[in-house]
Amino acid sequence: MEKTANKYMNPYLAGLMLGVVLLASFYLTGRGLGASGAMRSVVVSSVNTVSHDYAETSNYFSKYISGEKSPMKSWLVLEVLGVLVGGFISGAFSGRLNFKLEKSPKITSKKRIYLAIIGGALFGFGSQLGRGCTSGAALTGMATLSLAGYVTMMAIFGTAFALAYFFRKNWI
Amino acid sequence: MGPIIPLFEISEEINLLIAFLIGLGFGFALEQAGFSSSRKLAGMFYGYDITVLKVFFTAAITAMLGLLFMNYLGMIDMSIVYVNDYFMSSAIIGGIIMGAGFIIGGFCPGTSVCAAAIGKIDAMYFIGGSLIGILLFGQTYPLWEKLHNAQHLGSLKLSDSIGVSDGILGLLVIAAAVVMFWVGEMAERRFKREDINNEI
Amino acid sequence: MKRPYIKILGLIVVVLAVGLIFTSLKSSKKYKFNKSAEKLHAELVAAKHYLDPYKALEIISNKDENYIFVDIRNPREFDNFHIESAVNVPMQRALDEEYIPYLKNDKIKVLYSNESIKADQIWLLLTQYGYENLYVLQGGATYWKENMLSKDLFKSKSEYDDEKLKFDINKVKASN
Amino acid sequence: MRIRFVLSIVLVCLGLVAAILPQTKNSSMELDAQQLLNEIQLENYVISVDEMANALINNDPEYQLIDLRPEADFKAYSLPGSLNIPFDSLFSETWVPYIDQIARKNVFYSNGTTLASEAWMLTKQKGYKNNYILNGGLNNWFATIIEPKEPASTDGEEAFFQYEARLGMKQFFTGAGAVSSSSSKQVKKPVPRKKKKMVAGGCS
Repeated sequence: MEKTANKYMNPYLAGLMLGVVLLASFYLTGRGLGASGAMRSVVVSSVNTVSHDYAETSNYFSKYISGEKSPMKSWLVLEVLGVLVGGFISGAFSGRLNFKLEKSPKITSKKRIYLAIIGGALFGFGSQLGRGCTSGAALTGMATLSLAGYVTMMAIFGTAFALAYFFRKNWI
Repeated sequence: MGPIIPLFEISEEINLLIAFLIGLGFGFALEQAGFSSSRKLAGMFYGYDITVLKVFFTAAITAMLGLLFMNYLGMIDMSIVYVNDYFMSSAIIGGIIMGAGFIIGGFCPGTSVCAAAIGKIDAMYFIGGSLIGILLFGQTYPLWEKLHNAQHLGSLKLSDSIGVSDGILGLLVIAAAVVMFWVGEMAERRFKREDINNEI
Repeated sequence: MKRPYIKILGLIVVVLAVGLIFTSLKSSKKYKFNKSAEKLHAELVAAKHYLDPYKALEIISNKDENYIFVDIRNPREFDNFHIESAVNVPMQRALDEEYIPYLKNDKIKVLYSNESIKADQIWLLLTQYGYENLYVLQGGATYWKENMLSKDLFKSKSEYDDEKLKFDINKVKASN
Repeated sequence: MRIRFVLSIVLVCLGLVAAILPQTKNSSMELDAQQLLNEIQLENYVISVDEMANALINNDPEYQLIDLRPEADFKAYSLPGSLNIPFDSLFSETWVPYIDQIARKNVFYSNGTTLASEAWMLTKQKGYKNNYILNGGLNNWFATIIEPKEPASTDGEEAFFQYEARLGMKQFFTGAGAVSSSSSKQVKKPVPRKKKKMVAGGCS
């Protein structure tokens, strides 16, 4: 088995790098980073394509359809496309590109997939209710010392810690 | 004086290009940190790998200090910088649901995109799940509308609610982070899992 | 590492020093305001920055060294007529460095223009900018020329106030 | 391990420096002294009484007169459609939305020009836009519109033309069916300037 200690960048240095990116985002655009907003844009625009009238009547989706402008072309979508490309570059750089289903050996692949979908659905739902995910609400909010950021961060990590015991088989 | 784009009325195309470049940096940093691995992310909650804590807090503190100093030097107009609106109940309940999603799915939206970029199949399913979750929220929005908009307290900053200056709060956050780093690294040694660390 | 504490101490000193040097770089925007609009507003409500022309005349005839009269009109107007012992600081150049000695000193500076409006505006501007001990001469040069130069001065004494209504409201209303 | 140590020290030190820094607030909207001095001299902020009278006669919705005098004076007499913001309470929470807005031209007036010009200077320093002053205030209004002086026979044709116009205006403001002095025009709600140009922030 290969030695893996130096595979990833030192987390503190990586954090520093992420912090600088976040700061640059603040300086250039006046807001932090985000991810779930882009996902919402994807959902809104697909609903809009399938049935424009339906999207218009939905209280929630209609908020994000502004005139003729496609919700896909929003700032956050471009940013998330950047994340996709940036992640790919980094993966290629460090030789981590390959299709792989990551899971604990104690569970089956099928179960991992189900759990990923359920977890994703919960996260997607929660991010809409809580107005932002870990990057948009917690990380960005913490940098601006906003109350919402710290409350969201504590709620996310607190719950995850509290539930960690029940899902230990998935991970260790 | 910053922030540049809202103040200088930069054109839409350049704005989107900057979005892409910032995303590029974001994705690169996340991937380099190892956030593309769900077991590494989950390691935080079992103590065998606290990368999440380290990266998350270092990043938040770096940006926070940067903002504090930039504000002091007159380089940024903090009244334009976006501060999250605080809706107390929805922030807490939303956070709890996200926490559950985190421990079950092993990603958050940002990291799942980054992981999907290097071919993690579980991340792709997670993204699919997120889209379903958002669709579900949109479809059932009338049920949550009240909760979603309840207890709006405005763009509150910590300093507004506690009454301590931003600088002192920053120092407190740093002190808390330093202690957490220390405890976390002890935990990393205590709950060491060579097998998992070698795999991820 | 024989003596790690020395290294740690050194690191702390270096970072603190760098941090403090960094903060001392605070860009002093050349014409940055020193007083907030709210503070200034409170001063204006108190309206204590006006100098009555009769008191000004007393100061001039006593040759009081503590006062400087500052004419903010253009040099042509200044040459045409100006209050005895006044210095000329044309308003468009009020922030220029060459005039700092006139405006930044321990004496009491009394600004005047043709009337009091421009002087009042410059008073506001300079006070915002951080100058102190400034006053505005009520009525300005016009009032001075008309009332303060005559021999039987105290017979015609009339208070000057730009904000005094000069018309009879009831007359206007009655014609309705 | 070593990185954590170094990072902790650096962060704590910088945190200490940040904690002792005084709180400053930068506003990109605020002008600096030189800019304000230039603005003062441009005199773009002065609206003549003739222009204002015309606007009132035509019921032009673009203009909003703001009376800066104390309430008692305002009740005794005011120009039609004025909103009373006593100078003392210019920056009170009730009134800031009216002077920091984007929808209309606010025209400040008082008996003379002093209060109006002071109010204009203050709002300008704050970076509020769309505020103007009525040239010469009420005194000038009375002298020009209500009691216009007949031009001397040596004056040009234009002066006579203007005089005719003013007599017509006088008729409107004082004659039968004149707008009563208490505001008959409803004061419209302010449209606040958007503080945050980015409304949707973060990733919500």
